[in-house]
Amino acid sequence: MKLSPSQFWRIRESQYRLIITECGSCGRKSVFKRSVCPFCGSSNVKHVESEGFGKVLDVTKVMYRWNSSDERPPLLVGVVELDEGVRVVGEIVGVGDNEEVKEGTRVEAVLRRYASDDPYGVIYYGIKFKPIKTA
Amino acid sequence: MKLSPSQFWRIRESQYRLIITECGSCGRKSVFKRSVCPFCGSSNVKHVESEGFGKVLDVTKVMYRWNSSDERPPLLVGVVELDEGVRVVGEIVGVGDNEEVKEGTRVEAVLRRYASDDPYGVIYYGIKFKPIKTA
Amino acid sequence: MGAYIVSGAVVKVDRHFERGYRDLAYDVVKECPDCLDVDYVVISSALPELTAHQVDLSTHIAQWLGRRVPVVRVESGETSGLAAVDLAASLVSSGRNRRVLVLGLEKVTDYPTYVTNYFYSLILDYEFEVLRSVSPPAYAALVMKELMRGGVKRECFSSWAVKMHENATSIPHAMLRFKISYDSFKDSQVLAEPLTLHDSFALGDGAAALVVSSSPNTNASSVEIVFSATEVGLPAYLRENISDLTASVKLLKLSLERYGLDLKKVITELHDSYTPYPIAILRSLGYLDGGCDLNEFEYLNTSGGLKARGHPIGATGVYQAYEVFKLLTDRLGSKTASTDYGLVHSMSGPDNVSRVLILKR
Amino acid sequence: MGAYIVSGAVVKVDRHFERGYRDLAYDVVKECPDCLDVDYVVISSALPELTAHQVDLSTHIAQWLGRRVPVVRVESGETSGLAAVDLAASLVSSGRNRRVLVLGLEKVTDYPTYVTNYFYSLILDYEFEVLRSVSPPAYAALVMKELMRGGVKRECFSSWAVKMHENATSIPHAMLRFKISYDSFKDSQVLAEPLTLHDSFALGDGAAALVVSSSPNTNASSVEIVFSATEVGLPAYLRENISDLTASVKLLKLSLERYGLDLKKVITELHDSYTPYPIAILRSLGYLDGGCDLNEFEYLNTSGGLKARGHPIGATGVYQAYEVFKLLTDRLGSKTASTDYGLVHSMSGPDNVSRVLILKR
Ligand SMILES: [Zn+2]
Ligand SMILES: [Zn+2]
Repeated sequence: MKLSPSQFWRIRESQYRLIITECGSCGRKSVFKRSVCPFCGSSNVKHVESEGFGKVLDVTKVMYRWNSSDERPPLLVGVVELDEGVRVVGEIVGVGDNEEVKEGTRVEAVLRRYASDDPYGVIYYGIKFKPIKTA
Repeated sequence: MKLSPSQFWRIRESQYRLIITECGSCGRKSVFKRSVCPFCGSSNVKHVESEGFGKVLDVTKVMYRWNSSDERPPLLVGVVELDEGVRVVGEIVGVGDNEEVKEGTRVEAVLRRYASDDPYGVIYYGIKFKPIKTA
Repeated sequence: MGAYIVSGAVVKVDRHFERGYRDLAYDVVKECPDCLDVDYVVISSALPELTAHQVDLSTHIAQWLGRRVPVVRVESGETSGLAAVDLAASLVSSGRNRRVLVLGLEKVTDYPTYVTNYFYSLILDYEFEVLRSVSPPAYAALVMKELMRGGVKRECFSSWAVKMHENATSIPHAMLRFKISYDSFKDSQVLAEPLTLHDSFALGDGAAALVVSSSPNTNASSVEIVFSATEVGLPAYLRENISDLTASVKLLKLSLERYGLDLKKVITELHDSYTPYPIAILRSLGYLDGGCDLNEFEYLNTSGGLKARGHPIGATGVYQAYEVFKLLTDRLGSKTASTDYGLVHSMSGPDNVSRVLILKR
Repeated sequence: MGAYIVSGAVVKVDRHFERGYRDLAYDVVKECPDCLDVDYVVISSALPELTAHQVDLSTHIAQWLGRRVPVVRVESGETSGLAAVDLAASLVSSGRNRRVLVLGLEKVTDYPTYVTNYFYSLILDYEFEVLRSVSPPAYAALVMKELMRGGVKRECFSSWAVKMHENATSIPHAMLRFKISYDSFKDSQVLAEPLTLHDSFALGDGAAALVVSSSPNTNASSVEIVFSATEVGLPAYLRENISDLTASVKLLKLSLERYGLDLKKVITELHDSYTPYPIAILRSLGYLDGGCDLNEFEYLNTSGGLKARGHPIGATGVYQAYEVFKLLTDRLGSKTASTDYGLVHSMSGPDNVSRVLILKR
């Protein structure tokens, strides 16, 4: 499957930054830049940017190959709760051999490679999460 | 889009040879190896092979690029009526610079390249039609 | 129980670079507040897997719009839109649903033209047509040639294109709102001889919404779906004459006869992906045999058709139904009509499948 | 007017290397002569554009079968099959159609596993989940971990897998007709820790046919569709608890309450793409809180479920409905049942959308 630069470009703000949609109707917050609140369907929303810090709610190590990208297993995928109280799903990277990522691990948002078509193709970047060293 | 060798393999008989489906119910014939008569829906069919000769019913020169194959325009696409009285659609190749293909031109079936994924990919072959030189 | 179109909206057919499937869905329902007061949503879309890598588009659209209402996606190539309207009519007629939103969505301008052309060509039979280098314009060209052998002049096809562009000038949501000249085909890119770009539909992104209800509006602003039918045609290469679009002709003939309608008087939207198709259909129905005077038809493709309003593949049928609905109940752009019936015709490829809808005010 | 399932057939879920979409369609209707005595065909299929390069599959299938009858394709990811049954029920209830064929078709074994895995992953949100490396097993693993934190033992998920394989041994059309041991997960390939292949559905090609009619058969061999409902869930990452499959649970709860049914007694086919999902659902419904004794349930996934009968994505819902129909009216393989109601549950991804059907004999 070929990627589409224009498709990625349209969602660039939600991929390059951690945008939070705040609902003026139900008061709930959701990740990504949305026109409508996913909880209540209201269009009365505004957008703010997350500071980019949070903690891992849960994580799994994906061990099988499920696409043709150069990124091969294993990779860590988890749900992160941002300090703003919003949840987001994504990859967790930069974990050393002797480190463990688990429930509660503090993480920060970093920009990393998502995908590319081929050696000469466009490379897509977006948000992933990296454990914050506490040493 | 990647081609699927197994998909092509399943229809190999209809691509490598000109199979005709004859209906025992309505008596009509149709091109390709079919389980069901496309005219009347009967499964009472048998398959024979065409001798591979026929005449062009009509032809058009396709001048625009509509896929990513290495085959670029122009190419000739037409409906051929086989001598067995069956019609089939396909590409007409092997036409010299000073030759003209038109309604009534006699053609014969030849095996030519259909498509390939990439320089190292599988190449698919199938039936195309070539004018019969009458000189 | 009956089925009525009671509300609707469309976005301009265009190259909406900044809008994807979900944005287009948002844009169109924003224009139609009561489009979200429904108990079922049928999304028609032909290409989201190919152009946007998305399976189960309908669920993701519902989630994006923050709706929990039952939703499904319907696809049947270029006829996806009318197929969705047909199902919506049954959904409300069954008594199981009160109001159904039909949402036609298509995003087709994200790739170079030859890639989109390839996706579009997959409406044909991949194994027996596409692999053999047969594409939709090739069939349209063969139909055109057969018609020309039968006496139709080149100018007849051009007059269709000219008329469509002219019609589109008064339609705000049309993609190509400018006039073209009768001989513009001479300088137009040849797709497949003798068919040129001048004879081809305009490909654009689109979103169209219609509410189908089990009861009419209390004011006059609704139309009844009195007839909806589908017919599958023979593969084009198996036909006696490739220009016999028998499925379309059969359905249209039946429609006109059953309701005593005259195509010259009734609001009609014909599927004109390529100019030879409406010309072939009109001739088979007994029109245009003395020439090619399209002005005989009072309300034929008022929208500008696929040619000029544009053709957002899986959404087009919903646009057509919306346009007829608007003409019957109010106005379409600056156009009005004084007739009680409207006819919508859709087909995929060279009449592989055809669908017809009759609306009555 | 009512809606009744009056006839049906399935082919074995398997790697049918020699059969494509049209061959599978032919195979299944051949087993069901009155499946072609219909006035409408609804084809459910989730992946034909991706696995077979085919748009407008339904028209090409109708042409291949030599039928001119109205036809359309319905898609909603893994729930496509039940979505098609739901629409068929409305098509006949509306009085517009007498008999509707629902034809579930999927061809998924033409590519290396990682390619098919990728196509399948597109049931998730491509832009916000797939591009972020989130795949269906990752969500299933996160659900499993949350359940384990809540006290569910690893063996509970295994017992589901064991039970499904055991059930499938008596089902001729099941893909995996062999027993597995409780601790087979220990040697099973890890998909996403702690989820293993042992916890995952079997992916196979499939074709299933059902005739939905506006009137029952005169003999006892038909069932009534008494309830059919759909609910869209929140994206998984937005949920308070990822193991709360609220759309599924809501629909199942409503079904059980409205018809006074007990899941321990009623014929039920639950969507068990991954073992954590049925376990999560059963627990939310108030079952299994004292442990994990699946033998409490008399007719739970008699077919072997997606786990062992197999999961031909867009066809699966039609298989499930067929199986419940057979159990209610006759027998399924060597299994019989003595109860009047049957329940079918389908969902796509981690409860992105859920559908439930209740059949009554
Ligand atoms: Zn809200
Ligand atoms: Zn026959």
